[in-house]
Amino acid sequence: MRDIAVVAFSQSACVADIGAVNEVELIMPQLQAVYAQVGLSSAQDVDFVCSGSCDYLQGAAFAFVAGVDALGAVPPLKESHVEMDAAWALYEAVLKIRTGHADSALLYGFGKSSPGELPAVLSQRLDPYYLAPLWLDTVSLAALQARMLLDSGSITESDMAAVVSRSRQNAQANPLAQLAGDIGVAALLQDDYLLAPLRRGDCAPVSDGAAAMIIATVEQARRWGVPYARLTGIDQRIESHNPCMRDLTDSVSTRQAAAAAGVHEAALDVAEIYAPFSHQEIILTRALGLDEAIAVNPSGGVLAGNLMMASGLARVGEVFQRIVNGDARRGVAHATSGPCLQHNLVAVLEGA
Amino acid sequence: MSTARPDVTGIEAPVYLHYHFTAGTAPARFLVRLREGLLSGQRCPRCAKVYIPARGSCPACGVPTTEEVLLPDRGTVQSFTIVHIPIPGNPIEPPYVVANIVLDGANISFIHLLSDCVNEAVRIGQRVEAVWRPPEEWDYAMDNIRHFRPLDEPDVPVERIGTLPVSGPAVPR
Amino acid sequence: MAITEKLSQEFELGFTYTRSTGPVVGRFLTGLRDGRVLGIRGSDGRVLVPPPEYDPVTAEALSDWVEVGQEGTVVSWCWVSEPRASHPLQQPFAWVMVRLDGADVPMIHCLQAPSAEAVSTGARVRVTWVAEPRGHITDIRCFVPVPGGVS
Amino acid sequence: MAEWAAVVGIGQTRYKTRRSDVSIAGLLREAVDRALADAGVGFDDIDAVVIGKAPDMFEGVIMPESYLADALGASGKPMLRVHTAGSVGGSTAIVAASHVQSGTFKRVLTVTYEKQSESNAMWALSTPQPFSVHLNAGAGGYFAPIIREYIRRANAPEGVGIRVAVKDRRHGARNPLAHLQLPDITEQEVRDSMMLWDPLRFLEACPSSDGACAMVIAAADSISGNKPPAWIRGVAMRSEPTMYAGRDEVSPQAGRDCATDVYAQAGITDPRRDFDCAEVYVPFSWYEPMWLENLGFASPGEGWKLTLDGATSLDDGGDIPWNCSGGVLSSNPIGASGMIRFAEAARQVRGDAGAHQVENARLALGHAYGGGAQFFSMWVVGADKN
Repeated sequence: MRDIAVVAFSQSACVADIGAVNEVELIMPQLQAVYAQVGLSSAQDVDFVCSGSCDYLQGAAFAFVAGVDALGAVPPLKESHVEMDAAWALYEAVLKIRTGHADSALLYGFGKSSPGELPAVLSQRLDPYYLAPLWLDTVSLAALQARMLLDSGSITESDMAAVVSRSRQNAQANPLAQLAGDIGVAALLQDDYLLAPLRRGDCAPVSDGAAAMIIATVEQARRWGVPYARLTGIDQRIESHNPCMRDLTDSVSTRQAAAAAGVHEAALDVAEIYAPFSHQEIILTRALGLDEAIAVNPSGGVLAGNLMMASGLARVGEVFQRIVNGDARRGVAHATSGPCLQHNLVAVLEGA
Repeated sequence: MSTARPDVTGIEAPVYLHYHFTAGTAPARFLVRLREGLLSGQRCPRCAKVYIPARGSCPACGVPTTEEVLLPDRGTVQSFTIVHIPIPGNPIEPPYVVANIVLDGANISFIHLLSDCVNEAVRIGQRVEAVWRPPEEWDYAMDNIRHFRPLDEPDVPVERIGTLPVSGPAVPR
Repeated sequence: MAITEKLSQEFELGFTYTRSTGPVVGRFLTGLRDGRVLGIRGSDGRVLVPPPEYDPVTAEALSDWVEVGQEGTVVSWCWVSEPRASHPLQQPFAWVMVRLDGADVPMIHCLQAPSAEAVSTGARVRVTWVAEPRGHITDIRCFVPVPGGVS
Repeated sequence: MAEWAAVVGIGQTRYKTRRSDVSIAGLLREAVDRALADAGVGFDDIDAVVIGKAPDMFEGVIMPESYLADALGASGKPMLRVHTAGSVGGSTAIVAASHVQSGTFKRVLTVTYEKQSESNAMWALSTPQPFSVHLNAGAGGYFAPIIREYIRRANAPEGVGIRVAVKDRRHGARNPLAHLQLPDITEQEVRDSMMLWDPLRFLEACPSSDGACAMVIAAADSISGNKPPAWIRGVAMRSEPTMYAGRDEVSPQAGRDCATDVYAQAGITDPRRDFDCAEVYVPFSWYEPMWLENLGFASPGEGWKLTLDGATSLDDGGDIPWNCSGGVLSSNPIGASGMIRFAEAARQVRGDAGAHQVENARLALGHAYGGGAQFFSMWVVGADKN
C-alpha cells in the first residue's frame, strides 16, 4: 500500500459563539493557512477534497454545499463529503489515495454549534423509536456511563477532576483553546454538579470553528519539499447503537481500531484523544493501552475546546504538529462519534 | 381489556429544535444595505467578477471578497419560470413569474418575482427594474423589493446577459 | 464600508414526523399500550428490552418474544436538575438504566424521585403508566422507587 | 494501480409512496438482505459498511448510521456515512468501491435509502432560516429556468420533455420494483397534466418515494454468487459551486469533466457507440436531452433529436436505451436514486435486468447528480474487465 504523509494542518481558535461568520467565512482562513504551509495556491493544487459537517448543528439542510464556495471549485474538483467528523473524511481520502486515483487530498471539517442547543440536537441522533422521543441527551448518556465507572470502583470523581485539571493546565500553552488555567482537583471538586455525577468541567465546552489538513503520498510530500509526518495506520470501528448493549466501562471498538492501526507496533510518546467527557478520557486511555510515559492531550484536548465535526481531524493535526516540531516521534490520534463512544477512529503518525 | 384494538404500526415524532441564527458577515452587509434601499455586491479581487448577494468569497476563485460594489436596481432576465403551485412559506398566489435577474454591473443572477407584466410575454433578455416597498416598510429582507417589472428598453442579446456595465447611479429608493 | 451590524434571530426547525414502526417495534409499543413490557431473546440467549429488530451481535432478525416484569433494578442513573420542556418529567428527575426482572439488558427511561439523594444504584423501581397509553415509549410515564426495595 | 472491484450482489426494495409496514431499519434490511443473498454471502463475510443518504432532515434522524449500525451488521466493522446531496447514491457506491480498489477490504456492503413518507421533501428542502437572501420557489423554481434556457439554446420543440416522460414510464412498467406503474400512459395525458413550473408539468417530474438500494462490492479474488460480476471499469466525481459568474448551468462543466474522466478510465471514445445502455439521473423530463449533450452522447443542441428519434427508448428499439428501469421519473427515494442508477447499470451488464434487460448489454454507464446540478458521480460497469 502507498505510504501516506500529513503535510499541513490548521484550526481556528475554539470560541463559544463566533457570531456573524457563515460557513464560508469559517472555513476559508483555515484553507488559506494550509495552502500557505505547503506553498499551494488553492484547492486546484490537490487531487481530492473531502469534508465533514452536520446540517443540524446550525439547522439548515445542505450546510456543506455552501462550504464548496470556499474552495474555488472552478474548474470543478474531485470532491466528496461525509456527514460525520472530518476524521472520517480523512479516512475516505486515505482510501482514495490508496486506489491511486489521487496523490494528495485536502480535508476540512466545520461546525457552528452555537445557534442550536447541542445536547438537544444530538438527542435526535438516537434510536428514533425508543430513545429520541424521550429527548435523552448526550450529556445524560455520558453521565450514566460515568456513574457505571464510579460504581465499579475503577475511577473516582477525583480521577475525573484530575483529567480536567491537566486539560486546563496543558491548554495554557495552546493559544487556540477556549478553556485554560491553573486549577487543581480540589477546586474542581468544589463545583456543583451539572448533571450528577458530571460537573461542568467534566464536559467539553461547545465551540464554533473549523479545521483543515492536507495529506499526500510520501513521494508527493517530498516533491513539495515540506516537513511531514507519516500516517502509518488508520482504522475505525463502530459498535451497537444501544448503550445498554455495550460494556460502557470499556471501548471495544477503540481497542479493535487501535490493534488494526498498529498502535503498539512501536513506542509512543504522544496521544491526542477525542474525549468529550473526562471519564471517557480514562476509558480511552485504557482502551488504547497508553502508559504514563505518554503525553495525553498536550493540547488540552476537547475538554479545552470542542470544534464539532472537526475535533477528530484536529486530534490528528495536533499529533502531526508535535511530530513535525520535533516534540514527538510517534503518536496516536483518536476520534469518536455517536453516543457513549459508539464509533471510534484511531490513527498512528510517525516522524519522516 | 384493550386487546381488541388494532396493533400499533406507527408513531408521531415531533422534532422541534430551536436555533438562534446569526447571519454571516457578507450576507449581513448585503441586508444592512438593503434596509437602506441599496443593492450591495462584492467584487472578487482575483477575477473582478461582481457577486450579489455575496457570501464572502468568490466561489470560482475561493478567495475572500471584501470590496463593496453598489449596483443599480435595473437588470436583465437571464431565465424564468411561471410557477403554478403554491410553495410552503410563500404567500404569493399562483401563477406568478420567478425570474433569474442579473443586475447591471453584476456577473451573477438572483431569483426574484417578476410582476406588472403579461406572464406569457416574459422572455430571456428582457429588461426589468425593481419595484420597492415604501421606505417605512424596509427591513433586512429581500422583499423590500416587492418585485421587478418590465422596463421599456430593447432586449439584451443573450450572449451579453451577465456582462453589462453599471447602468446608472445606485441611489436609495 | 465597515458595516458590522450583527443580525440575529430565533427560529424553530420543526416537523412532526410520521414513523411507521415495522412489526417488532410495533409489537413492543402495542404491548406498552396494553400495559405489558415485552422483550425479545437475542442470539446469545439474553432477553433484550426494548426489543431490537436485529440482533446486536449477528444482525439476524429476532422474533422470540418474552414478557418481562415491571419491576427492576437500577444499573446506573444520573440526576437532571433542570429538565427541558421536551423531557417526560418537568420536575428534577433521574435518568435510569433499569434491568427489568426477566430481562438481561437494561433499558433507559426516567425515574421520579424527590432528590438525587433518594436514588442509588441497585435500588428497586417499578414502571408507572400514563393515564391514556397510545403505543409510545412514553406510555411508561416513568419509573418510581419500590418502597423499601433494595436488591 | 487500483485493485479490480466488481458488483457481486444487488438488492432493492419495491419503491412506493409509503412503506408503512416497515421501520427505517426494516426498509434498509429488505434491500440489504436481497443484496447479500444475491452475492451468496452473509454479514460475517462483509468487511466494512458504507451508507449514504440525502439530508437527515428528511427523516429527522441525525447521523442515522449510529442507529442503523446494528441492522446493517456493522458492529466491530468500519462504517462510513456519505452525503453529497442528490448525487449521494452514486458517490456512496464510489466510496464503497474505493474500499476495495484501495486493496484495504475484500467485500463491502453499501446501502442508500430514503423514507420520504416520514416527512415532506418540500419542507425539508426549504427549511425556514432567518435572513434568507434568496426567494424560495422550490426545486422546480430552481431547475425550470435552466430548462427554459436549454430549450432556447437548442431550439428544441415543445414536446421533447413529454416524450421522455412517456418513455421512462413505459420503461418503468417493465420493472416490477418501479414506483409508478403506468404502462398505458400517453403523451396527451402528460400534456394535460398540471403545469407546475412552466415548462415543467406534473407528469414530467419525478415522484416522491420510499425505498432502499444495496450492493455488495468485492475484490477480484472474492467474487461470489451465481450471477456474473459487474466489473467496475471507471469511477469519477466532480463538484463545482452552485453559482459562479459565467457558469454554464445548462451543461455544467463538472458533468462534462466527470464524464471525460470516467470515459478515459474505461477506454470509451464514443459513448453512444461504446455503451449498450445508460442509467442517468433524470428527475425532470427535459434533463434527458440536456444530459445527452453534457455526457457526450450528442453534440451540443442535438440531444433532443436522439430523444425524438427513439434512440433512448427500449420500446422503440433505440441504439442507446436510457433508463430502462424507468429511471428517477418512475421511482425517486432521493438518497437512493443515484445508487439505483449505478445498480441498474450493473444489472444490465450482469444480464439480470429481467423485462427491462437490454439484449447482450456488455458496458453501461451509471450517473447521478445533485445540489444545483453541481455534484456529479459516475461509474462505468462492464461484463468484462476490458
